[in-house]
Amino acid sequence: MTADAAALDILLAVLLVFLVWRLLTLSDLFKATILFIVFGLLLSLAWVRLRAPDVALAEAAIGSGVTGALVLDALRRLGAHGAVDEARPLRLNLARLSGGLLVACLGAILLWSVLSLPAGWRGLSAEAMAAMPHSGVTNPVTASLLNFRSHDTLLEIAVLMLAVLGVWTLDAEPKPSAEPAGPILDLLVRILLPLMVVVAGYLLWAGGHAPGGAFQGAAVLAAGGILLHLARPFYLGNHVIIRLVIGFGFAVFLAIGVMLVVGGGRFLEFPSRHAGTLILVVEAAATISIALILLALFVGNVREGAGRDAP
Amino acid sequence: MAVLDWLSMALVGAGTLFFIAGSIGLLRLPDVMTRLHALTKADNVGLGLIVLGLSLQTSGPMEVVRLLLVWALALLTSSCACYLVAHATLQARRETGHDS
Amino acid sequence: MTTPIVYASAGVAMLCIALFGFLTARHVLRRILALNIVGSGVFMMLVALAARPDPPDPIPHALVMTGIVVGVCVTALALALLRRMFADEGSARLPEDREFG
Amino acid sequence: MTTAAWMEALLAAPLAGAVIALISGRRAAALVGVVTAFATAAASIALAFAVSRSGVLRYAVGGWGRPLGIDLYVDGLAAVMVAITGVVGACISVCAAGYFAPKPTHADLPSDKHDRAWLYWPLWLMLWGGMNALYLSADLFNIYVTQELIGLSGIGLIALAGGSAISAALRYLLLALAGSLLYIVGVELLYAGYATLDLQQLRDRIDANPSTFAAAALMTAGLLAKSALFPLHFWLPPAHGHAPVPVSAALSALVIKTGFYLVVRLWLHVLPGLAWAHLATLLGVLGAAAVFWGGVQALMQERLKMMVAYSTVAQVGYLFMLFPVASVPEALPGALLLAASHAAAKAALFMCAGSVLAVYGHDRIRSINGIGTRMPLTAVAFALSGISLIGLPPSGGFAGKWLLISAAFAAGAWWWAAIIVLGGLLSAVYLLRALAFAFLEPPIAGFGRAPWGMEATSLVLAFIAVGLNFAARPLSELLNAGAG
Repeated sequence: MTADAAALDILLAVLLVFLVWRLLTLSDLFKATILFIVFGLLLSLAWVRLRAPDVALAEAAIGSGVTGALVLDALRRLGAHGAVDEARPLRLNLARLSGGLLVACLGAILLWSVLSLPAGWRGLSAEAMAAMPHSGVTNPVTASLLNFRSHDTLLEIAVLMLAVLGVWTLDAEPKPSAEPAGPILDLLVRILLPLMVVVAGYLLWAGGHAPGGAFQGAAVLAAGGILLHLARPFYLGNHVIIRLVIGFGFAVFLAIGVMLVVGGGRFLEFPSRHAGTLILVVEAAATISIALILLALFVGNVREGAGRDAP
Repeated sequence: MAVLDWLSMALVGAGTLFFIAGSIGLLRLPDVMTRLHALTKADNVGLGLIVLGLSLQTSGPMEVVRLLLVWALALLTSSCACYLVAHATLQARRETGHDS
Repeated sequence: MTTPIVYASAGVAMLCIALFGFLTARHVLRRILALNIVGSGVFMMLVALAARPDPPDPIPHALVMTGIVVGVCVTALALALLRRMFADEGSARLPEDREFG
Repeated sequence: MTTAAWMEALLAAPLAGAVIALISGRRAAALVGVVTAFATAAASIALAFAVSRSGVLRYAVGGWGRPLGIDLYVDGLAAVMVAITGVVGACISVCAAGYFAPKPTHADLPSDKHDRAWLYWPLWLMLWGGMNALYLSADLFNIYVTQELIGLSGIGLIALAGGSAISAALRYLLLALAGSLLYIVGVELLYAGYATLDLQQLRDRIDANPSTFAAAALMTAGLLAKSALFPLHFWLPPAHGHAPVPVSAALSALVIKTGFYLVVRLWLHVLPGLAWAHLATLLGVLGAAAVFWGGVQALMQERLKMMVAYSTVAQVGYLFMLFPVASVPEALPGALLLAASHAAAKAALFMCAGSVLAVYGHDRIRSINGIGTRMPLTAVAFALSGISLIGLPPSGGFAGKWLLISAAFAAGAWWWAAIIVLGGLLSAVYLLRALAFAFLEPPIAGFGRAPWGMEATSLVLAFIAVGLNFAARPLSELLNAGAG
């Protein structure tokens, strides 16, 4: 590796750690949140440097993008009073010292384990590469997510559904007083939204052979929805159509898994010949569901006319 | 070829300067509206210069088209975001009577 | 070979600072941010691990992507609960953290 | 059907039920939920029989097999946990069908919540599916995902109660998330060390180095937080005390056991090669502290539901006293029997508290006069499950404690036995205190009608808790069928 690349790595690493320290010590939570979003974007740069472009896309779209939007929206709803944090975080006192020592010990052990790892560490890359021809796709990360470890991904989509169900169990929130934005934004949205749908479709399709996939595509789609929501606020509620779309991806995934059992195979055992098609079907269904789920998480449990005023 | 290299280096360098100016503006300017100026104007021009500089280094016209697409998309999204931020600020001003 | 070590060490540092931040912070929003960063630290260690062999080991990438998505879900639910608690009780801290500054 | 088929059913049925309940919405969710519950419970019992007949089974989901893919693995231990979940889960579902009915009948569930009450069913079935997936998983990271599934559905369920349950849910969420992250750090260290996530392969490859110790310690710490072992129990009483009754029952009876199960799995099956005697003693000491702290706190509670919740803190302590004596063969069946009878008895007690709430409109221990004559079924259920929790014969609690005590003597450590006996006395004091108000004081007039579904279910569960007295031998046989 060249020296300037090493310099870039070290600079990025130091910057990331510095951002973490700053955002945890700033007393203004709004600034801390902005730093958190910047942190997420720089993190995707780090993933690229670590040759993990799929993770970089997921981080930029979901980790920093959707999470950042969610945190900012929460801050807005808490209002100026709620965003004040008079505590002095990270300030050391006697009670915190023991926790600090414990964390320092943990850090030392983790650092030791990082440094003591043998140089020829291989992990499961050889096994994964050997299995790739039977996986139905050519992108190893997609193969891992939707074939080798499809059980994880099935449960992960269930976790996404659960988050929405959890939000629905809460009392409806007061309706934020957002007036629809003007004609310029409408025009921009009208251009951007179809583009975002195209990009989401491309990411979904590309996932089979290049960085991309259902989660990244869904995040872009959800971002389009959030944009629309910002331009013209709407409320989702939990009507049957919304519930159907939210459950659709999981239902398709689970049904395919069970169908394979009925057909004489094992649970989620995609036959080598049809694996590519099945993965694409699962991903397409999941993309639609995940996009609506992320949008529902952002919109929250606000119902027209049902909002209760905060005290 | 060397002239092209120098030219693209100069363009990318100029673009980077715009980014730096924009970032400084974001940090130093007093309120949301002026910061928006710094951010969107500088970033759009900066990105445009970088795209120009990079397109001198491409191997075919398709790559130039792609780079220009990136720039066009960034222009669209940043104007969209700028409009949203400005709108929210105006609304907050109307509600609370002062800039947040 | 140094790139993974640099980032893995940064991951450890991020994890430790954020874990300490989680233990000391009182505002629930900051605690949520801190836990998100702890997660990023762990994920960074995992992805740095995956970058050691060539081609990179895809399994940790898959784990991290699962972790990122699960993290968003938990964050979203936590924020919704926080907003509800703030609307009901007028404080963004857990009841036991409300007495002192 | 074969063991593999029952495993597939146990994974797919609750998850499918959950998504169908979600889509079908308010009208049919309860019906879907109860049908799924009985199907899943039947499959759980069938799995236990299948395992006792044909032994352990490893099942490669997706056909890839470890280390690349995810394996399921069922042995006696997993089958026992799934069976406990199945039986108690079915009873909780019956109770919930009445509790979350469209008509507002319960004081602790405000009437404006009733248009959302159906959300209980998808959440509860997901929780159940998550627990099954956790018990049957042989993959460290898959276990993390199942834990998140359990955690998120549990939080949604607690939040159904609204009000002060919201901050309890938030505290639980932050703690569960922190616990999960510690667990993931451990997983990362183990993957770095051994390039596998499979429990069996880890067991074969493990060697004692600092990084493995750190991984084990981190994972254990995360799991202890989730299983509410003293001093990490602080989140439990508010969360379990404020949740709706069927949710409290499910969380206290079943969800707490997932953390305990994983600690057992980790230390007894994956890492027996490590020298961990000191850690085992530490776990035992924390367990003993939990027994006393939980008992004293339960004694000081004013509300019945909070008392029952603090009793869970104490009962978790008994389970962890398994570890110092784990080398004795009776210890594990003893702890599992204790876990099973606690699951049944604790679910029954929460339902008793729920019945009292429904009839009296409150659950203040001092003012529940005359339950004995007003609600005889509930009073009997309360007394029977109390017998099991105290550990009086004949009951599952007695049989379990008996096995643990004899294991303690066999290990030459009589003091653990003494703590178990003293803890039983303590629980006798707080349970009898509540019963005294229920039986001795004259009945007062007025108030509502007893929900018969909840009363009947609590009685069934209490009889199960007592009947587990005779389960020691089949349990040991099932565990041995799994010892492959």
